[in-house]
Amino acid sequence: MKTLEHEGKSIFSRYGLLIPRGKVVDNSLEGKKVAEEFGGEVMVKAQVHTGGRGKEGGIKKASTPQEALQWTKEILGRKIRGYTVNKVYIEERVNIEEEYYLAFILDRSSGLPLFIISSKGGIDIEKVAREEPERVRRLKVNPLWGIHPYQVRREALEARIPSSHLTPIVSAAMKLYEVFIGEDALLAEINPALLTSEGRLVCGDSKVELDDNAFYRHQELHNSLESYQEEDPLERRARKEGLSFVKLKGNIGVIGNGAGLVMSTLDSISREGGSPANFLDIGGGASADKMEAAIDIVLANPRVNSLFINIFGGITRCDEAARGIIAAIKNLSPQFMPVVRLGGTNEEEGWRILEDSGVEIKVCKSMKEAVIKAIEYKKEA
Amino acid sequence: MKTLEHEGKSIFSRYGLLIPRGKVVDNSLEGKKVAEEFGGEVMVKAQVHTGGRGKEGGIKKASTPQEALQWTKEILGRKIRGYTVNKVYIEERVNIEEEYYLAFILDRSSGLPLFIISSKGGIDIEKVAREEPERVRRLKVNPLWGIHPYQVRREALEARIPSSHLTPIVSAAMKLYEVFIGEDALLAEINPALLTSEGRLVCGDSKVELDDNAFYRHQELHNSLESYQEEDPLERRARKEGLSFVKLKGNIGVIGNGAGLVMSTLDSISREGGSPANFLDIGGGASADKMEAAIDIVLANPRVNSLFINIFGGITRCDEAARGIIAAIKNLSPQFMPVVRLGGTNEEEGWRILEDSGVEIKVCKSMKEAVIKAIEYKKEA
Amino acid sequence: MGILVDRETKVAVQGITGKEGSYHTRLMLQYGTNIVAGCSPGKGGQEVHGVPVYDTLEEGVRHEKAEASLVMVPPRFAPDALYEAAEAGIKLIVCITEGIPLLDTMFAFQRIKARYPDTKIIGPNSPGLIAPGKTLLGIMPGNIFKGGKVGIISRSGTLTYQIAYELSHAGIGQSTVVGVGGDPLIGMRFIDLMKLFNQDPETQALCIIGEIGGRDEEEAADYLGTDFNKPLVAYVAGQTAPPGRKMGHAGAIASAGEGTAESKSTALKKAGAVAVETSYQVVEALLDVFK
Amino acid sequence: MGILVDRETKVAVQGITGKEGSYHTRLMLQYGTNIVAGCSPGKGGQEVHGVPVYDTLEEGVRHEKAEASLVMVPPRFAPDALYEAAEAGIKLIVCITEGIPLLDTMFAFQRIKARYPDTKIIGPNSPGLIAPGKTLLGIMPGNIFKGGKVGIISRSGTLTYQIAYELSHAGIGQSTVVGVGGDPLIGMRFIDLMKLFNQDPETQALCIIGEIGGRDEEEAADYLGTDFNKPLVAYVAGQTAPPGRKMGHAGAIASAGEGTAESKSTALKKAGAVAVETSYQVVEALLDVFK
Repeated sequence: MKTLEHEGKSIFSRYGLLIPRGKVVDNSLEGKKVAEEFGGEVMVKAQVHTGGRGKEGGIKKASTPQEALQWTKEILGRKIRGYTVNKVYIEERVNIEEEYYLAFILDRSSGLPLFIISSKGGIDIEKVAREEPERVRRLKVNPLWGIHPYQVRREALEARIPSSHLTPIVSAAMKLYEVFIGEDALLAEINPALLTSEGRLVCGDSKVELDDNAFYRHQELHNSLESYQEEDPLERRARKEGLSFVKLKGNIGVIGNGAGLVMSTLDSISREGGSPANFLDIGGGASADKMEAAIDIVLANPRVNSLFINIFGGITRCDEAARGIIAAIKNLSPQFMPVVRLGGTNEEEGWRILEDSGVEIKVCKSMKEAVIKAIEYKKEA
Repeated sequence: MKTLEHEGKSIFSRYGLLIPRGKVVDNSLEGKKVAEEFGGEVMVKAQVHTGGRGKEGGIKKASTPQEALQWTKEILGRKIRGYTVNKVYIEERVNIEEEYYLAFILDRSSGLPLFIISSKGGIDIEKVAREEPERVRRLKVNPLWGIHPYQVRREALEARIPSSHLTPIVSAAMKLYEVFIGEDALLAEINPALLTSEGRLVCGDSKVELDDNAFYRHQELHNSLESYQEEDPLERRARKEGLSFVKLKGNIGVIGNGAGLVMSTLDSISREGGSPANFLDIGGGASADKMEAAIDIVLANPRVNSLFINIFGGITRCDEAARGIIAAIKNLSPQFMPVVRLGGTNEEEGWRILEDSGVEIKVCKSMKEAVIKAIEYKKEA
Repeated sequence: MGILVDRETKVAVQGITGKEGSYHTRLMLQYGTNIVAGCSPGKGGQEVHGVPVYDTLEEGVRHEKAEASLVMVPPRFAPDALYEAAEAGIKLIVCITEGIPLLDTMFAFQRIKARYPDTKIIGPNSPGLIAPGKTLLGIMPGNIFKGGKVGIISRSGTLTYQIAYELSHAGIGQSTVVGVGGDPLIGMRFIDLMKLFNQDPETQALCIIGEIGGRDEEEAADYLGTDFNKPLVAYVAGQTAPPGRKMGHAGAIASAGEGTAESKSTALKKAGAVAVETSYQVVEALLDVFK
Repeated sequence: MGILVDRETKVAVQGITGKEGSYHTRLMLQYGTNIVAGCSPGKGGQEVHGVPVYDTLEEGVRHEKAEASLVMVPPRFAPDALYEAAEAGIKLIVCITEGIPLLDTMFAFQRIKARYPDTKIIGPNSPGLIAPGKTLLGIMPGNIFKGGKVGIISRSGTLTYQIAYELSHAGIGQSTVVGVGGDPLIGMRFIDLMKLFNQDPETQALCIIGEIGGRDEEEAADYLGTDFNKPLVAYVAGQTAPPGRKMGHAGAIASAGEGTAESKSTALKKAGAVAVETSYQVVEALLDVFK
């Protein structure tokens, strides 16, 4: 789960990292009021779950409260990379001397927290790494050893940060590691990390990704985050039903059991010339209830004009799966004929049950055949 | 620094350990009021920095608010092992099924946290270890591995705690380790750890010792603790002056530089038939200011009728030390002749300065001679 | 024997009295797995399908000589189960549990590696492993597998069953099938298992079922180009997955520009693997290998 | 050479630009210590009494080949200095700093032991060590020591100087004098150093200056009873210290019934040491040894 800028900053602040004063507003008058409170010179920043806000006009400097009002008005309601701006963060401006980069990320390959530091912040770190690799340093942290100031100093100096800036950089990096560990983060990034003319290190932006699996340890925080409210409504519903659902751009609705199986179904549809409308993994069991919720969610997408259910019967046998599918389809009576492919344990009984049910279903035995049928059987738009 | 029962319990509670409801009171009317609030049946417990309160009448059961009033009145003002009771803790009673013991202590020999668990709580753990060793288990915790539920379960079962009680015991032990690490404790003990008839584990008492060196990490907590107010006033003053001072029972005031040197001075005095009034280490430097504060504190003890200053000149030379001693003695003009022994770097110049000063001082060259003189030179009481 | 396990391997089930633990213990016993002990705190002295239950795993190891363990406890108890197994002397831990916080997994792996470097862990979020006809440690449907000469290493569950089923029907049996787990951090990885399959005389060809995300397939390709000397067929699922979206389980997520199905397939092809584009081409490719 | 160090030992000072660091660097240089580098973050490129200063110790080791280091930084920076020294490859770390939180020391010791098992640490809260006439690593007053054949291991500072001074005056020189540190948790302990003195041909007798608290003296007694083969004179300070009270520094505290001066003296006597009751008897006892 990714946080918004102001949410990440509020987490940072709890760990003693310095952040500029800031307030979230949802209307321009309030934007003006906050700007007045902060002395007029502020940043006006769209709060959306995507990067590249600056390029898309989502971050503006205001020199007066009136300007803050204008920018707030202009940014609110805007769409940035598909995300509607409902909230704007008004933040006091700081005197920037240098922009650095600090982050901890959980590195899959090594299985360790990776510390990244750069003497060039404010832009995409991958770009810096490509263009000026000598200004970026990466350190795999052995969590049993911990990270200590000497390591941060060494990496900072290697990344060409002047030694006079070490003290605030070290202090911020140590606190950022505490955020990373303490909040079960997968990513905790300060970019830019602003070194002010007063010699303090202030977080110019925040990027935090939290581990959903650790939700139970941070319930209060997770519940306070705005992010859940902003997902696609179908994805939100799917999450509530315990289904794993990702909307795609095509028209063939896909349901299957097992992430790999569903992904391979999408691959096959594409390869045979079709276009999947979604990824939906119902997980183990394939009960009638879950199947019904799944079909309902898939069909709620207006682009969907074909339905492909692909179930492999392992421990849950195909005959059980077949009964679940029939019950679900009877309840929902979709407007076009679903293509169902069953394979695995008790598949023949499964086929028989589907065929004898009286429900309109195209039953397929092989995956390839099923994929081709699902592409053919789409309802005429 | 050791905490009072209610202070330790409040720390425990912050980490999610269960404690009975309780309130500190300093008068009997309030004691009654709190007892009423808790439904009448309460414990009345003296809050003093010493163990063995129960045996000394410092812990009483009250069955009515009136009884709580009486006990509060009786306990307040009482002296328990030299400590005056200024505050009493009124605590609700719980339904006790079993009394266990849980503690983490920093073990000097191994340099590791030591987990101690016993199926017999409520009495001195050393006594249990002597009399029923099979009911006490000790586990050295490797802090890089951490302590995990399986270890607590294993030790609890080995200590003969029934497996039906494992869940609350494990949970409490894990939290107690968090207290130990999180608060820089040298000792965190729950004795008795009460298993209630509802199957919960509640802390019956608390014993916490915090590391003074880690003060800077826990300033808010340390400042809130009552303990500092209850030391001997001279010891309190010494601490403020940065002197290391321990009051003893004799009459010869002792000042020296270096803990080992002062301890050996006390040893020598005892061996030669005298009785030291205190331990006082002025540390390095031996400046006139520090020396003056030291002499002032030592002489403030009315039992003192002899003063022995024992300085070894190392990096701080004896001549410097001699000048400091003279300045201090001139300012304070003690009523009896101080015995000063100087040794080490520039000792001869030091002796000359002392002897030429015009101040009444008995200057000794060897430690043995000085000790004997200090015993002889005591003012007639 | 299969790699890692055989008919005689003595298995303990951690969390045996739970719903899942008890259910799959029954299925594994039916398959022939030599389950010698289970553990469940507070349940010591009971039996589950005839398997003795202990309060601690250590007792199970002491009394029943368990060598391998299956972790089937809820996510918040799973790290403890891993630590307990490692300290008890278990040499192969198969962690079925899904949903363990990643930092818990990270710390557990690092601590166990430092203190018990010989302990092997499969998973978390693994369906387990099977040596068909010999033993099953996990939640795989045993009946669809068939003994034979193809090794399978997979990041997926159902897709592996699907492919194994098709192979069995086509007459191609499996030596050992291992689900490495769908989490971003896992114990034994493709490359670790490839080394074992490389030395396994029963395995004559290897099938890798990959997914978007991570670098396991790329590592496998590197190893394939150097030391691995058996035919390898690979399928990487998720060619159509949008970057940055998690596909079903935590590990299946491709960051912009890296960890995509295409880059993985390309790396494997370059290293000499037959990389196919759909799951049903795996059978054809393996039939080709054995032609 | 002395134990652990000799005239050639290349020393780095961590915290060389601080008041204490700079002052004692001067004194050590005067004594003849081979100080090759100092470090102090943000001060790289400066010099202190002619010693080059680096931002990181690692540079000091790389450029100047420092083998031993002295930690002279404030308590809250000291753990970092220990970690840095260990990772930089320093083999002997002498920690002068007093007042380090004990859990910081505990974690630092455990981590360094796990990762750099050959790194030796003296202290914290140690006055350092001296091989008289050869080298001095610490804050001891060099002038009072004299080269010779008695090794000294002590938990005290000034008392050690006192005793060494008396020995020097009595014509008994010292081979190496080590202050193990006054904290409850210390790196090298009596027993570790006794092993080195046992093998040191220059050392013909050993003097142990103990204190109340802990079990170091008892351990020393155990070792003395088995493998140690040189005459040993011991004085344990604090016979009159009330139990439970801290005498001056953190380590000098006897719990009720254990760690008292009496029990320690008795243990040492039983194991064959000459245990004396006052510091001034140490000289007599050693004169006896060499009679």
